[in-house]
Amino acid sequence: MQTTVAYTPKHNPVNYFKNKEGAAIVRCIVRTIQANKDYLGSVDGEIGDGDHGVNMNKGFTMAGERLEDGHTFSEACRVVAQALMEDIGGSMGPLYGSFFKALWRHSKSLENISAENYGTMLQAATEAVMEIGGAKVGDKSLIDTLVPAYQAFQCALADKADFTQALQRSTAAAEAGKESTRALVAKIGRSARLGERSRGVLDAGAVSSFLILQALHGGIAASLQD
Amino acid sequence: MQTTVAYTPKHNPVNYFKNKEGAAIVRCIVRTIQANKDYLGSVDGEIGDGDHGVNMNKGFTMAGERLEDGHTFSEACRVVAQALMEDIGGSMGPLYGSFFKALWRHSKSLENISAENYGTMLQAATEAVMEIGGAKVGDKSLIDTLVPAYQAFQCALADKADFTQALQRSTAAAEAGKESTRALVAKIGRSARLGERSRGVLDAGAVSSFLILQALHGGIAASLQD
Amino acid sequence: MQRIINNPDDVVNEMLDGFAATHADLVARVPNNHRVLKYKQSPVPGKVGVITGGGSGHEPAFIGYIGENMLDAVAVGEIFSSPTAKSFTDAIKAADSGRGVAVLYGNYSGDNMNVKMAKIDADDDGIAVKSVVANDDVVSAPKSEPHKRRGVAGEIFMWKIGGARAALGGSLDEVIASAQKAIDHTRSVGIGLSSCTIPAVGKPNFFIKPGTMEFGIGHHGEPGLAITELKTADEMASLALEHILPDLPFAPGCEVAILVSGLGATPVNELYVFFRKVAEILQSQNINIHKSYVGNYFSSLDMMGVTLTLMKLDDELKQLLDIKCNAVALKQF
Amino acid sequence: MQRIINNPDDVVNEMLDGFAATHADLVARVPNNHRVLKYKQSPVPGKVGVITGGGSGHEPAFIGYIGENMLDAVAVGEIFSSPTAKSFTDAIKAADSGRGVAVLYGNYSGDNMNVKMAKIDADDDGIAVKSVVANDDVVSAPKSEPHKRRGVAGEIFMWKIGGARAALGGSLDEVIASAQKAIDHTRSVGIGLSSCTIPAVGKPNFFIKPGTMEFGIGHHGEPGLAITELKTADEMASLALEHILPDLPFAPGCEVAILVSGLGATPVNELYVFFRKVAEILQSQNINIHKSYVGNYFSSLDMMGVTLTLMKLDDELKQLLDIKCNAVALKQF
Ligand SMILES: Nc1ncnc2c1ncn2[C@@H]1O[C@H](COP(=O)(O)OP(=O)(O)O)[C@@H](O)[C@H]1O
Ligand SMILES: Nc1ncnc2c1ncn2[C@@H]1O[C@H](COP(=O)(O)OP(=O)(O)O)[C@@H](O)[C@H]1O
Ligand SMILES: [Mg+2]
Ligand SMILES: [Mg+2]
Ligand SMILES: [Mg+2]
Ligand SMILES: [Mg+2]
Repeated sequence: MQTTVAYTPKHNPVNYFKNKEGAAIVRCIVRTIQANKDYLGSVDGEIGDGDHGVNMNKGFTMAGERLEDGHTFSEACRVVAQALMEDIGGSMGPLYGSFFKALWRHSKSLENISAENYGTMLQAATEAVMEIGGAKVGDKSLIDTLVPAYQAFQCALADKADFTQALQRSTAAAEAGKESTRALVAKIGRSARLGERSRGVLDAGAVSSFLILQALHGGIAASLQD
Repeated sequence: MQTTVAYTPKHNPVNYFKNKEGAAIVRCIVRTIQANKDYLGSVDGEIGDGDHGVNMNKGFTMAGERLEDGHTFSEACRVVAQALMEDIGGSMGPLYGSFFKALWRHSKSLENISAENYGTMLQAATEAVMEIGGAKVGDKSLIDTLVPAYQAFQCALADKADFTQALQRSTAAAEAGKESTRALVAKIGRSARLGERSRGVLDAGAVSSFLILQALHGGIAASLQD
Repeated sequence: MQRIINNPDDVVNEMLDGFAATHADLVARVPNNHRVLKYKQSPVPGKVGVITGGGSGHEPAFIGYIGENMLDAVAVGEIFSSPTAKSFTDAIKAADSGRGVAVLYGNYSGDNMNVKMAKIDADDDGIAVKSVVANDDVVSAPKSEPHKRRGVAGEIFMWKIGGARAALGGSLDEVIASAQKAIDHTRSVGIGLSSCTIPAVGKPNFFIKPGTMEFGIGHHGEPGLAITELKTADEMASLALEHILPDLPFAPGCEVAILVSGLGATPVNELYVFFRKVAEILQSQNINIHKSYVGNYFSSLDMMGVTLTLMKLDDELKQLLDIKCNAVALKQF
Repeated sequence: MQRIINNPDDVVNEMLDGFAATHADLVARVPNNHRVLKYKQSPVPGKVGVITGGGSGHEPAFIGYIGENMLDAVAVGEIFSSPTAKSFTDAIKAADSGRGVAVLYGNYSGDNMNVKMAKIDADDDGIAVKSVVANDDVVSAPKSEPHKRRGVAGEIFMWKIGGARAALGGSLDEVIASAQKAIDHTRSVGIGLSSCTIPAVGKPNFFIKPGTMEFGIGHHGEPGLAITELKTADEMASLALEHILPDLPFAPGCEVAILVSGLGATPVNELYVFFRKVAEILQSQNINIHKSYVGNYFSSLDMMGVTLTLMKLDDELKQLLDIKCNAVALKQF
C-alpha cells in the first residue's frame, strides 16, 4: 500500500520559498521513499524485477544520512544527486541523479525560489531525465509522471494561479500521469520486452516519481513565505 | 503399502522341487519387487536416502528381462546375481548379488532340490551376505531378516517338519526378524550415523529381504512335487 | 527464504570480500572504490584494457571473468542493479595502460546510462573509451529491433574474444571490432523453471507454477515469450534451438561454440543431459561443434533453469576463442 | 519436480553422453562399459593409476576430476548409488600402466563392497591395487570411530594429492601414503537448507522446514547432527569451524587449504559470503590460509546448502596441492 508521509501545510498564498531553509523539504522526500519501500518493490515486482523499493530506499536513506540542517534546498538536492549517482547506480542513479542535479544546478544561485524559478527547475529536471534515459511520454516510465507535472505547473502560472495552487495542480497532473501508465504498454526499461503483458499495472518509476513530487510539492507549499 | 503378489499354492506335502522348473519361482520374486517399488522407497526415505525401491526395481526388472522360460531355478538365480552385481551396483548389487550367487552355486548341480538342500542353500546365501557386508544380527539390516529365516527353516527340519511347513516357519521368522528392526538402532549402512534417530522405523533392506523370502518360499511351496 | 547470507544489504560487499580473498592470486581491489575489482596485473603495459560491469547476482559473472587474457576490471552493482557511473569510470581507469579501454557490457537501461556517463568522465580524463553492447537474447525482442534485445550469457563469448584480441596486441578499434563481431555472431535463449529471490526483497517477485516453465525468461526473471507445461530436457533443447538457429541464421555446414549455463539452482548433471540433445540436433543438421562449455557460467541468484548460447565461428573467432586464458571461472590451457 | 531431464532412469547415461561430448579433449570412454570414463591419455605410461568411483548426483564430482595429474578413471553409479564392482574393475584396468592402481574413494557401504569385489577381480588379472577410504565428515561419527565417518568433499583434496604424487612418479605405496595423509589431514562438515530429490523417486525423502537448517547433513541428505533455526552465514561459518577445528585439531600457527562447496542449488555469491567469515575466523585464530577453493565442487543434486572442508598442510601436501592440474572441474596453471 502507498503511504503518504504527513507534512504541515501552511496556508500562505505567497510566491517563493527560502533556498536556505529548504533542506527539510528534501528530508520529507527521503521519508516518503522510506515509507514506500515495500510498496514500490511490489509494484516493480509485477512487470520488473522487484527491486525498485530496495534501490530507492537505499539511495534516499544514504542521502538522508548525509543531509545537514544547514544545507540549502539546492545543496540538499545535490546531496541526493551525488548519493544516487555515485553510490547507488542502477537505473535510478542516473535518472533521479540527473533530476536532482538539475534541480540543484538551476537553483544554486538563488536566494529565494519563486514559482517561476520552480517551473523552470522542474522542466529542466524532467528534460535531464529524458536526455539521459531517452524515454518519451507514453513509454510507461517516470516520464509519464514528470512531463504532465511540469506542464501543469507552467499552465497554472500562465493562468495566474499562485505558487500553492500551481503546486496542487502539478501534483494532481503527476498523479493522473502516474495512473495513465496502467493502460500503457512498456516501451523502455526492463519491462519493455513484455509487450502486451506489461499492460494493466502501474509503472514503478511513475509511482516513485509521483511520490517524490507529492512530497516535494507538499514540502514547498508548507515553506512558502510572504 | 506393502503389496503381496499372488501365487497359487498346491497342497503337496512333498520334499523337493525340480530345478529345471524353477524359473517361475524367480519370476515371482521379480514381480514382488516391482509391485513394492514405492513402498520400499518410502521405507528407505525414513532414515536412508529413499532410493531402495528404485534400485531394487531396476535390478530385478533387468533380471526379469533376461530370464528365459528354459532356465533352471539355479540359472535364474545366477541371472539375478549377474544383473545385480554387473549392472546395478549400489549396496544391493553386492549384497543380493552374493545372496543369489550362493543360491546358484549350491544348487547348480542338483536335479531336484530337497528341503535339506534348500536349508543349506539359504544358510550359504545368508552367510555370503554377511561375508561381503559385514553386518551381524541386530545391526538393523537385511541380516535381521535372513538369519532367523534360515535358522527357523533348519530347526523346522530338525523337528521333522516337511518342506512346506519349514518354508512357512521360515517365512514367519523372516517377518518377525523384519519387524524386529523397528526397535533397533542402525549399526551399518547409510543410517548407521543416525544413532537414536534411526530407532522406530523399519529397515528398508530387512523389508525387501522379507518380501524376497516370502515370494521365494511361496513359489517353492507351489512347485513342490511328490 | 533459505539463504546463506547475513544482512541482505551486505551481500554484495561481503561476497566481494570473500571473492577477493579467495582469488588473491588473480584479482585485486582498486583504491577508493570497493565496487571495482581488477586483474592483479592490470593495467597490462601496452595492452588495450577490457572491462565490463553489471548488477550482482549473476556469479561467477561478471567478476569471475577477470584474469589473464580476459577482463582487466569489472564494475560491480547491487544485486540485479547497474553499477554506478563512478564505478564504471574507476574500472576504466584501472584497466587503462594508455592504449584505451573497451567497455563490453549488456543491454540494460541502467548500464547504458551509467556507461554513457562514465564515458564522458573518462573522456575528461583523456582516456579513449569505446563500447560494445551485448544483445544476444533472441526472444527479448524481434530480430528487427536488435537494439532492444537483452545481453545474457553470450557476453562471456564477447569478453573472451575481446580479451583475446587485446592480448594479441590489438588496437582499441580492433578489440571493439572483434568483440562486436563476437556478439553479432552470438544468440542465446533462457528457460526458467523457478523464480529467484533478491535477498533484500525477501520474496520472489514472480512465480513459476510447478509443472510449467517460462520459455525465454530473462536473467533477472524478466518474463519470457511464453509459459508452457514443463517439457523434457530434449524438448527444451529443441525448442531453444528452434528460436536460436533461424535467427542468425546458423546454417548447415557452419561451425559453432556452445555455452550451456545453469541459472544458479540447476544441478550440473541436468545441464549435461540438456547439452546432449543440443549436440545431437546440431549434428543432425550438420552444424559442427568446435568447443562447448557446460556449467554454472552466468547465473540468476537461486533460479532453476538453463540458458543456451551459440556463437557462429569464423577463422578469427575460432582462433581468439582458443587462446589460453586464466580467469577465475574460465581457464583454458 | 521442476527438473531438466527426460526419463528419470536415463539421467546418468544421458549425463555421461553429454559430459563425454563436451569434454572430448580431456575425457574418453572405455570399451564395453558406458559407466566408466577415463582421462584421454590414460593409462599414462610409467605412472601409477589413480581412480575413484561413486554414485551420481554429485557433479562435477566425480567425473569432473578426471584429467591431467588428477584422476585417470572414474566408475560411475546410478544417482546416489555405488557403481558396480565391474565398473570399478574396468576403471582400474583403464588406469593401469603396469605400475598398479590406487582406488581413492569414499566410505559408503556400497562402495566398500564393490571396491572389495573389484580388488579381487583386478588381483586375478595381476593388477596391483590398493585403496584409501575417505572419511572426512566430522559429524558423521565420533572421533573415536573414524571408520564410520562418511567421505565428502574432502575427497577432492585426496584426489588432488594422490594424483600429484602419481604425476611426480610416485610408486603405488607412495601414492597411497600421500592420499592417506591428505584425507587424514582433512575435515569437512555440511549444512543443508533444503532437501534434494532423486529424479527416479520424484519427491524429496526428507524435508527441511523453511526457517530451519540441518547441521551436519550428509551428501545424500543423510540426517545431520541437529536441526536448528536458520542461522546467518557468519553463524554457519562459526558453527562449522567449531566442529572442524578441534577435531584434527587445527592449531594456531598451522597452515590450511580450504574448500567451500555449494550443494547444487546454492547461489555462488553466498558461498563467498560464507567463505569471508571462515577466513576471518581463521585469521583471528592465527591459522594461515594457503589456498582456497570456492564454488560448486561437490554437489548433492538440487540441495541448497554448503560444505566446508579444511586440509592441514605440511610441506609435502603443500607442494602436491600446488602442482599444476587440468581436470574438467579443477584447473591449476
Ligand atoms: N530509460 C529510462 N527512462 C526513464 N525511466 C526509466 C528508464 N529505464 C527505466 N526507467 C524506469 O525505471 C523503473 C525501474 O526502476 P528500478 O526497478 O529501480 O530499476 P531496474 O529496472 O534496473 O531494476 C521503471 O519502472 C521505469 O519507470
Ligand atoms: N553392509 C551391509 N550389510 C547388510 N545390509 C546392508 C549393508 N549396508 C546396507 N545394507 C542394507 O541396505 C539397505 C539400503 O539399501 P539401498 O537403499 O538400496 O542402498 P543405499 O543405502 O546405498 O542407498 C539398508 O536398509 C540395509 O538393510
Ligand atoms: Mg527493478
Ligand atoms: Mg538407499
Ligand atoms: Mg533491478
Ligand atoms: Mg542410495
